Amino acid sequence: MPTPASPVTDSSSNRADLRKEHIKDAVIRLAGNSQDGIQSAGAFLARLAGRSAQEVMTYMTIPSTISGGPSIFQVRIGTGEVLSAGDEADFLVVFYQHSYEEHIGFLKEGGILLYDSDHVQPDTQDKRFVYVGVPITGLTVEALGGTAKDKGKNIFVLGLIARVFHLNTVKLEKLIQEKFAGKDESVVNTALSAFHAGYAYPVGDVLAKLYHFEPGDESGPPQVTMDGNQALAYGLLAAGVRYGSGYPITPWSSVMETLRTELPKYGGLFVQAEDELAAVSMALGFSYAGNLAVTGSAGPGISLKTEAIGWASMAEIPLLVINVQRGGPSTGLPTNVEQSDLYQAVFGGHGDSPRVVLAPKTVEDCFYIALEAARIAREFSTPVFILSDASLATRIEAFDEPDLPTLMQPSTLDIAPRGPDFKPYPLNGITKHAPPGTLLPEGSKYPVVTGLEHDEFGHPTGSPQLHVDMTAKRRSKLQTLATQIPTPKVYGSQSGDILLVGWGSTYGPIHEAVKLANTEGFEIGAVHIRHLNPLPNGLEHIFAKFRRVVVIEMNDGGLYGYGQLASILRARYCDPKIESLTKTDGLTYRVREILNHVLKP
Amino acid sequence: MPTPASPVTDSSSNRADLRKEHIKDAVIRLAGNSQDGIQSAGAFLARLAGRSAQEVMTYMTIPSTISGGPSIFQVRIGTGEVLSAGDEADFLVVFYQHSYEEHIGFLKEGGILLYDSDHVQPDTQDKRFVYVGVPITGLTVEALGGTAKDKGKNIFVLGLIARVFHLNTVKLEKLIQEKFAGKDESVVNTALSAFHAGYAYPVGDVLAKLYHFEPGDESGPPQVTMDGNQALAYGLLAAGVRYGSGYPITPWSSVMETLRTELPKYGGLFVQAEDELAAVSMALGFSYAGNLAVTGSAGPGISLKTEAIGWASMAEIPLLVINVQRGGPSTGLPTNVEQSDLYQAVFGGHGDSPRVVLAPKTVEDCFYIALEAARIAREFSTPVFILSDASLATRIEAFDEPDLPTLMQPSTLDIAPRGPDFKPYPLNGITKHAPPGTLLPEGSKYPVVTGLEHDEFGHPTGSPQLHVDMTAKRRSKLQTLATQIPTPKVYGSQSGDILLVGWGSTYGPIHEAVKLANTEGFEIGAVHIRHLNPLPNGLEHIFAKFRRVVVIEMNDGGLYGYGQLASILRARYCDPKIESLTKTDGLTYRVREILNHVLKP
Amino acid sequence: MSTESPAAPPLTKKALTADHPTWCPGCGDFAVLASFYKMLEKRQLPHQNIVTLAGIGCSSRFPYFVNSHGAHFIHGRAVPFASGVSLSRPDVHVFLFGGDGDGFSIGGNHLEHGARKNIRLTYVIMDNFVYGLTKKQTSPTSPIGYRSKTDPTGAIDQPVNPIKKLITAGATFVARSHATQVNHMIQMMERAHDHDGFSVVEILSECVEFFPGAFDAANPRKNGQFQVIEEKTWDGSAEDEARHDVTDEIAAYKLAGLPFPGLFGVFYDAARPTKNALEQKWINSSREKVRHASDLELLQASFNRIK
Amino acid sequence: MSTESPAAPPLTKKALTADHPTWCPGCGDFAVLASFYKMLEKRQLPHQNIVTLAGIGCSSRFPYFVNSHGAHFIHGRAVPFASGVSLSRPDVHVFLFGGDGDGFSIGGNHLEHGARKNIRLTYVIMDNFVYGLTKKQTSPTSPIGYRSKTDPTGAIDQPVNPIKKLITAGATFVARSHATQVNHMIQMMERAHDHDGFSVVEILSECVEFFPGAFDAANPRKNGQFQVIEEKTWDGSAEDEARHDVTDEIAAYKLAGLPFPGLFGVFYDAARPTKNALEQKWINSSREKVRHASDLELLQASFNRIK
Ligand SMILES: Cc1ncc(C[n+]2csc(CCOP(=O)(O)OP(=O)(O)O)c2C)c(N)n1
Ligand SMILES: Cc1ncc(C[n+]2csc(CCOP(=O)(O)OP(=O)(O)O)c2C)c(N)n1
Ligand code: SF4
Ligand code: SF4
Ligand SMILES: [Mg+2]
Ligand SMILES: [Mg+2]
Repeated sequence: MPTPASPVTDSSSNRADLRKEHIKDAVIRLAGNSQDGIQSAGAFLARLAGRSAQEVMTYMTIPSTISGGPSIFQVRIGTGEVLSAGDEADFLVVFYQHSYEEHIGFLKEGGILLYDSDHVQPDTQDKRFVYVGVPITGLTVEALGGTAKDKGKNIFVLGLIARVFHLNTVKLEKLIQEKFAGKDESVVNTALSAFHAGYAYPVGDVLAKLYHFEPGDESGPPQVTMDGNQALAYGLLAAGVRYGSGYPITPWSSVMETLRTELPKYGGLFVQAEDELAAVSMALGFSYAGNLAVTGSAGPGISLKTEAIGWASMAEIPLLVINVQRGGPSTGLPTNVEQSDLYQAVFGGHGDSPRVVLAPKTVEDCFYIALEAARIAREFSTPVFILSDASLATRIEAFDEPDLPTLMQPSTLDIAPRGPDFKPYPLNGITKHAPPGTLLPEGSKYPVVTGLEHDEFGHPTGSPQLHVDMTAKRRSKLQTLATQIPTPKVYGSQSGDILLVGWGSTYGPIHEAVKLANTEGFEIGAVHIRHLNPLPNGLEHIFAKFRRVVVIEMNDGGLYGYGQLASILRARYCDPKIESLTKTDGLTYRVREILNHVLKP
Repeated sequence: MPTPASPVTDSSSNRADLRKEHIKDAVIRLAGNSQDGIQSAGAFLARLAGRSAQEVMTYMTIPSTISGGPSIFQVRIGTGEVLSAGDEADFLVVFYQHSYEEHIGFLKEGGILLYDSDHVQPDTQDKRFVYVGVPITGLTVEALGGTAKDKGKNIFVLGLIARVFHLNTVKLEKLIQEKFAGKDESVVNTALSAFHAGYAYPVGDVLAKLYHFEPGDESGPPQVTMDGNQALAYGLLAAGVRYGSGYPITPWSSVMETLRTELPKYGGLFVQAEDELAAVSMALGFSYAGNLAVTGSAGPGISLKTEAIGWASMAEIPLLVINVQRGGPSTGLPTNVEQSDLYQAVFGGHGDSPRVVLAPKTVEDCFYIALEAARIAREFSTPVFILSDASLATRIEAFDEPDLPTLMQPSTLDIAPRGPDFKPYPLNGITKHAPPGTLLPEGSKYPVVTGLEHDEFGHPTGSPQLHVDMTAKRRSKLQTLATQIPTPKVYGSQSGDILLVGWGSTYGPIHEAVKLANTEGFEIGAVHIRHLNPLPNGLEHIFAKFRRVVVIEMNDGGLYGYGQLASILRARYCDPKIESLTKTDGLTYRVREILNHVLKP
Repeated sequence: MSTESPAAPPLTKKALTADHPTWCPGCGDFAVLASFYKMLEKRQLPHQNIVTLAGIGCSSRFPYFVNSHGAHFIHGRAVPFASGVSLSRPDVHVFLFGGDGDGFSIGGNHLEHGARKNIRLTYVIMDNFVYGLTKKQTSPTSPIGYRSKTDPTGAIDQPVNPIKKLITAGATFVARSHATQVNHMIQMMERAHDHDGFSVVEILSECVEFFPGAFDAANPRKNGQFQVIEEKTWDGSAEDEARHDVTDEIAAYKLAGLPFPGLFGVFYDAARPTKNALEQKWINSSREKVRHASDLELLQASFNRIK
Repeated sequence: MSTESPAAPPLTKKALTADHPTWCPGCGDFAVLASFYKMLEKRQLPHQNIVTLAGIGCSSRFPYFVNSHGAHFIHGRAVPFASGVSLSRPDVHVFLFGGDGDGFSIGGNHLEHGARKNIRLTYVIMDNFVYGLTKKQTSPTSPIGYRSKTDPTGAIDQPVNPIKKLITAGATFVARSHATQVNHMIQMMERAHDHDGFSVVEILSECVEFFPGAFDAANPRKNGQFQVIEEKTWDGSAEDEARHDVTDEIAAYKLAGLPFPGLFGVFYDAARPTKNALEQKWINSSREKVRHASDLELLQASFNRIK
């Protein structure tokens, strides 16, 4: 068995001038302070890639101070598949000395350091890198006139980068114009002059070689570029979800802000409630009224919604619950990523209250999983969790524009009269809620939905047999759902040494790791689980094909050494070969981290 | 392998007159309406047994209507071990026709039916039983004079029973006097006349034979008689817990009512808060202030406490959380028993928030587990759950009086000054909270405890390494605790065919089942798990000794066919022989149910 | 959007009656239920568009006893639940029922924000000054000195003044009645239902089991006094001067401060745009801005902006 | 029970200063912090007996910036947490800090019940009319028309009136100040701390990031008017007639109704037994009833009753 590839491309012989001019893939990191607008500069690059049939993935950090403070924005652009934001940078732009010191270690050997020579003095003795100093601050002020101060640095740097990578300036200028459309004329012009100043800078004099991206295949469908929270919101709109209620919390807020702003255009409504208890209750009021509704939050708020979600399970009222996970427990690490809310989503309710739990694997999947979640909630009249996370919420990806005409779901309210045999809680079938306004035949009993145990008509009961039957009714509909979930496909080796099992946003690094390891001859495959409760059937057959099964997740190994999904799989399959790779540093997995662990002899 | 004993003692030859006069054990069920005071009549029998060095266990049902409605009180008295309230009654008292019809099926063949001939007409053609009709209502009214109406029937029946079983009337009269002490003189007299009237009734004329209990061994320590909620409250008092806050909910309320009433005598305080969120927050305020506090509820309220309990894990502030479990989910079955909140107790928090979870096995154990929970909370500065349930809460047992002088814990507030090296969150040790009032050396930083991730001094941090280390710190203290928990002893066969694993109130029926099966030659043993998180170490060695491991619990088998503890054990040990026996009928296990399942060929 | 069918049969007490109440014999809530039936009979609303909602408590079991669409929600959260129904279904009539614990203790904040936002619904609070369903604990309206299982020597906390709380919170219709005064209850419920906004009727409803006689002071049959607020008729007469102006917040607040048993009737009744209307206004203007585009067109346009 | 050591060094600003605030430059909360330091310096409380508590929000980060015992609790639940500290520790001085969202939105019910029970503590609410930490959503005090991320076309819900809410709830000391008026803030905090009961100071504190200029109308330096309430001096003088009687609930309620920016100073200041005192009274009488028996004797006696 070959030894693992050292992810660090070795040898000091490797120098920028040896790099080939035509590249398929580049990782660019901008490091400065959050005021510097590096996010928007990075966003332009991402949007450009989206418009150029290239794949793109971004990564950013938010300072823990309330405003200002160091922050980075990283963008990886690839002609061909981009699965992660990259383990190391090909091109690092630093605005300040602290940015340089903090991030130089992330620059790949032979990588290019572009620094603001007005603020930064790099250690040019370190021969591993190529140094390009540009008086960014000064030149920007010059270009824009003193008034603008050094605002516009970000766009100036965008110009520089456009030059270095021969980016499509026409498309970029268009993006800049669109971005500031509606704003004062002068704003657009200032931005454009900053961009041109950067682009005009003779960087060629200091950089031996400039780069070309191999062109993407523009024949395919157009791409849309957005972050995971936008994708969730748009997915809900496509799913015909027209009502919701929530309360602000990082990193969930932007989902509710988008819905609050967009829904009125669709004749719908999203309400900011006084707290999460009110939010989930109001959402249930919407759903009870016949309008499938969404609520969401991050860990602290989801904890507060626990009781009401239990009511939804018991009363069998559909509901969508979005948890954009962050570091926990308690207030925890509000701006870091973690996958430590899986247990709560699956087991958090008191009593036997089974819940459907789904997790999107990419920004694109955020859109599609919202559609699926709504379908399941409607069909099975039950609460459905979507477990996203801080990394998906804040990162930008470009993906093929969804085919809306075929995907859009209606939002119609069904209050068609019910027949004389209507029962709110039939034991021989799945509950189909009859909202207020539904006419029943004269003399029949209108339904009262309830959180008390009940008979088929919703009357409270203490009958032992009915509690047995109703508990089974609420559980077995999830078992029925399980039979409809396709067994996930295996990526990479279909059998052999190691199977990597992932869920949620670890999809990218895991699959890139498999890809890399396969090229090096390792027999590694991966399955990604989007349906966490109920689990898809048939996983045991996949596990059987591999010698080791390693479940990879961003949470703690817990008391007995197994992560949250790993434990759930072990409980179901009792297969001792199920191992666990976990971490709790609040950062996304690097490809290297995964390979180093699973391939270590 | 012998076939299971049919629990129903067969043959119609078995008749009351064949019964022996001297009995070790009797199950007496009183069936009427909740207004009839059968609970207090039953309670007198329980107290008497307690004072007679006998074991006793009661069982009662509460009607789901708000007041009134059918209800029963069952008392099992034994000279020697009493593990459950009994699968069938030796002696059934029915006040109304509906009581007769509802409960005759519970009477053992050859059992005695005592009925109020003023209200009940039994089918005396059914020769399986012995019929004793007494005009209870009429005679009571006679005895007490019209005014008292039929109030006092319960005490009249108590007299009858005293006669039938040759109970100690002196002790009973004393109990009656104590019960009504402080009340108006006439109340005591009325009660006593009702008792004497019942005792004087010539029941010997209609009953071939009267019974004697074999005397209990009075040489032992005196017994105390109480229900599980009292035992919890007294345990907390013994543990030096002097503060708490809660909100009413069935079946938790009586714990808080007892503490609210008792604590002021101890100089402490229990506050009824406006809701469960306030209750847990106030309890944490007490604990933060240096006074270990208790809060509690049933499922719905515990769900509401989830977020704040997560803060306790993160801020490392000790807290006692009592969950008196009832049928779920949601409002569920407020007056029925279930063990379906284990998942929530262990996994309910968002983020990686490990919690200690204990469950008492008997009423007596409610007292001792409260002591242990407080010790753990103090030593490990972390939230500790006690999972009791509705059956323990409402049933009465007599047990050896605890040796208070050796058990009582101090409630002293520790605000002794701390040294210059004080850290609220040391990485190399367990957090020892310094409450307000604690003096620190001049110039040192006073601690701010927090729900944000933090460094050793409590400063908020986004440092990846610190989150890794602090997550491990919060988890590893539970792993340390695990090493202190003794591996539970095996009851019955030490190895062989079947190991029954139980937790909480199923202790009695499981152990009685093992006892019975062992006498019939089956190789069955049982372990009972009081520490559910962390689990005791060493269980794997016990499991290894048996062919089958059957985990018995009162909750649903869930999506994959395994109960909540069963799943936790399977996840940890990945031992496929761990099976699950569950039920969700809201009733306690009968010995027969267990044996029928585990012994079925 | 109303689904009222022309051929609908008349709404009778019989048609409205459902399960027999599980309340204790003599509980004040029976009369509240009877008054609600009567009010519906008078109003003849489309049967299928009546919805009765509640939290948890004895009083909150109300929906089971009315044959209409209904929901028995969780403790203290019925106001936001009802708000969801009201805001998304202008065609249904939302009636909410609950107790003092459900409404003023655990549910106090939701009550307040619902009132502030003036969400259109009618909320009947059966105030018995005690927690009934959980068998006699102190409630936020229990008077000082009341002996309960959680205040064995008598309650010590100053109780909530429900009417003051409601007025301050922003409820636009605030009335008070007594479960022994059926006609008065019917009147109050009618006016509450007719009011376009967050309308609340607090009804003193005796818990015969745990707080018997609590409201005798206002019960003529127990030789108490049932004193009704005299409302201004604006007839310019001299005596009208002395009468209460239900649109005067300060005056209403003052009246609410009178010692127990206080006054009954309408304390406050003012017009203020409902959240229902304000959100609808925004929805309408948004729909116009997008020229009533179809859902597909709208989402497509959003995508086009991020291509 | 006070652990004040005689040799305690004087309490200086330096001794009270902890981490450098993470607030945005120019945030109004800096001045509130400075005023709090000053107030403590004037009061010279035993350092180890000062406790600063908070929920979640920009303003709620306060405890990190004060070198004293402190706790950063969860969002909206700081009042009951602080109540636990206050009720069990008569020797410590409980100072609570938070924002408008923390206090009036998610925490609104706890605020109210804490006030009703009159729990002894001092609560400073930094009201910036917005959710700061979560970056500009509408708060319960945001004025109608305010454009936030959750009200892109302007807020439509009627805001809470904090002073009215506090008075109605039963807070026994209610004052209002402005973050640009340091001396006034110090005064208000001193009087709040001296008050034996639930004392609240609402301070208009500008969020320069998300609601700049919100309070200029009351900022002389932005040619606004900082109008202070004139309190009765009871000197019997004619002009005193016109002054405000801080014990008059109705008058205070009226004053609170004045249009924005309204008045500043003490609206209400009344004496009512605290829950601390009432519970202590019960504890004392209970201790006497049991003749100050030891814990062991007490529990033993309970057991003897159930033998
Ligand atoms: C979250 C939660 N907490 C507590 C309870 C228990 N509980 C049920 S009703 C009730 C209060 C009842 O009082 P009130 O609202 O005044 O109604 P009443 O019974 O007096 O009519 C309580 C505390 C519950 N069901 N759910
Ligand atoms: C349970 C919960 N819900 C939501 C949040 C997110 N959150 C943090 S602070 C805050 C509101 C801040 O507003 P305010 O209280 O006015 O304080 P400010 O930042 O304006 O000073 C919110 C919604 C949280 N931390 N916890
Ligand atoms: S307990 Fe009181 S409130 Fe409840 S039903 Fe009985 S009388 Fe009515
Ligand atoms: S966001 Fe606003 S409130 Fe928060 S620190 Fe900045 S200026 Fe202050
Ligand atoms: Mg009540
Ligand atoms: Mg604010």
